[in-house]
Amino acid sequence: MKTTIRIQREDFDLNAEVAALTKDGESGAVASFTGHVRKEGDLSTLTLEHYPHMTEAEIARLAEETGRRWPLTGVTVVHRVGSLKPGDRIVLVAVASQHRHAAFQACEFLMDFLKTHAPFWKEEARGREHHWVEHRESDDDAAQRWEK
Amino acid sequence: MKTTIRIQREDFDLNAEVAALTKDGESGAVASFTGHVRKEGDLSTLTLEHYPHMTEAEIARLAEETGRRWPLTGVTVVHRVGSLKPGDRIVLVAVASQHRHAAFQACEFLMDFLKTHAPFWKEEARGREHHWVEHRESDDDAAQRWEK
Amino acid sequence: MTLLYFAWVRQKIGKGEEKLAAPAGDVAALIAHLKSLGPNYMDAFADLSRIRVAVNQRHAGLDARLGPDDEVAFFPPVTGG
Amino acid sequence: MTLLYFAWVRQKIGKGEEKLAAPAGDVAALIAHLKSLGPNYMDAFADLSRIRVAVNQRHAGLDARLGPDDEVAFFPPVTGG
Repeated sequence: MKTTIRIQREDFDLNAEVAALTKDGESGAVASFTGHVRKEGDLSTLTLEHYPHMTEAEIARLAEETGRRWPLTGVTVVHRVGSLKPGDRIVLVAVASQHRHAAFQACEFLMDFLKTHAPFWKEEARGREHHWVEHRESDDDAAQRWEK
Repeated sequence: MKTTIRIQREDFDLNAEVAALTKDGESGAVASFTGHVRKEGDLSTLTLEHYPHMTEAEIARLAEETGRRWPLTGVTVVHRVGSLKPGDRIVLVAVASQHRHAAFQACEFLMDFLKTHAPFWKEEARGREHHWVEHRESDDDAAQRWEK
Repeated sequence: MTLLYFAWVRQKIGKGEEKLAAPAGDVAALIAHLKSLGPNYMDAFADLSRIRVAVNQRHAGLDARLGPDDEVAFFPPVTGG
Repeated sequence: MTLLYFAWVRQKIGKGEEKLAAPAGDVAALIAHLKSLGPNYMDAFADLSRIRVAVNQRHAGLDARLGPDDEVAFFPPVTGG
């Protein structure tokens, strides 16, 4: 399984990321998820902090676990850090497989665990106010349903 | 719900399709599926035939049903027809929502029903042999599990 | 009535479209009528488990009633996506 | 021992990283020690239900044993993705 993990300030190119996953020609199915900064009220900036090295290591562990659960040919995770604006893309999780159902399941699994395990923190700027986004319990529930 | 359905010979631009789905700023989550022509043995060309007008109408009906089942902000389906080569992209289904789980479920639902209901037919060319791809029962099973 | 054929149904029948003044009835009756028109139709409709039908661009069953202005399409189970 | 702080834990403590010769023990003992160092630590660790821990870049619990060369990080529940 080809695994690509990148933490970066720049945006990413979906065409290039999906092409890299399928260039071996083995994979007929790619399921992807992109997370975007919503435009809401006075939200002006979303700043992403992370724990360098641990972030990559944790995502690699999650990708490995994902590859143990489903027959995959490739996994790509690109997560942005730094200052983002409403409308910007935050994260890409893309999973390639020969089987569509495996690709979907694996992509959702990896996204759920990235939300609960990868050390990123979001700070919102609204007008002059800055505040750290609170972790959502619904994200814990989403991850826990895979443990059944 | 913004719905975009296109049947075309040309390839598509994932960045542009996802950007169109999220430009309203309402949607934090986009789940996408791309299907690709696999490289296998002597497969040289995959030709896609469809039933003009019914294809668009049927996909529109499926998209509408998908929007009834999950809270979505947008759905995009782009399906290529004509002559494709191994490695080429065949189809994009992208679904935008405020909720990640809804986006994933809706994307997989729409893909499962597109596979069983949208009037496309694939013909493979292998060396001098041409043959029509057989419908797979596993695709019927995939669609049926949503009826539980 | 407009008849459309796709994929190998089209190839077996030898054309993609035709106009026909078919006897009134349902899809099954139309197929029986078509099979009387020649061996190419006999061949295309030999195994109805492999045939799918749309009437006026919606999936339909063998028992769907047909009128003179309907568009009826015959094709194999779909294989897109 | 290397200590790292992220997000509001970092802001409350007033720095992102420090070296410390902490007494032997587990994470809970380290936190108790840190809280004795000043009101900024008291504030950061006031509610342990809001604190997560990593030891050597892996998620860990309050009972994880620590050695002198370990890297220990404290941060709020994560909010990436």
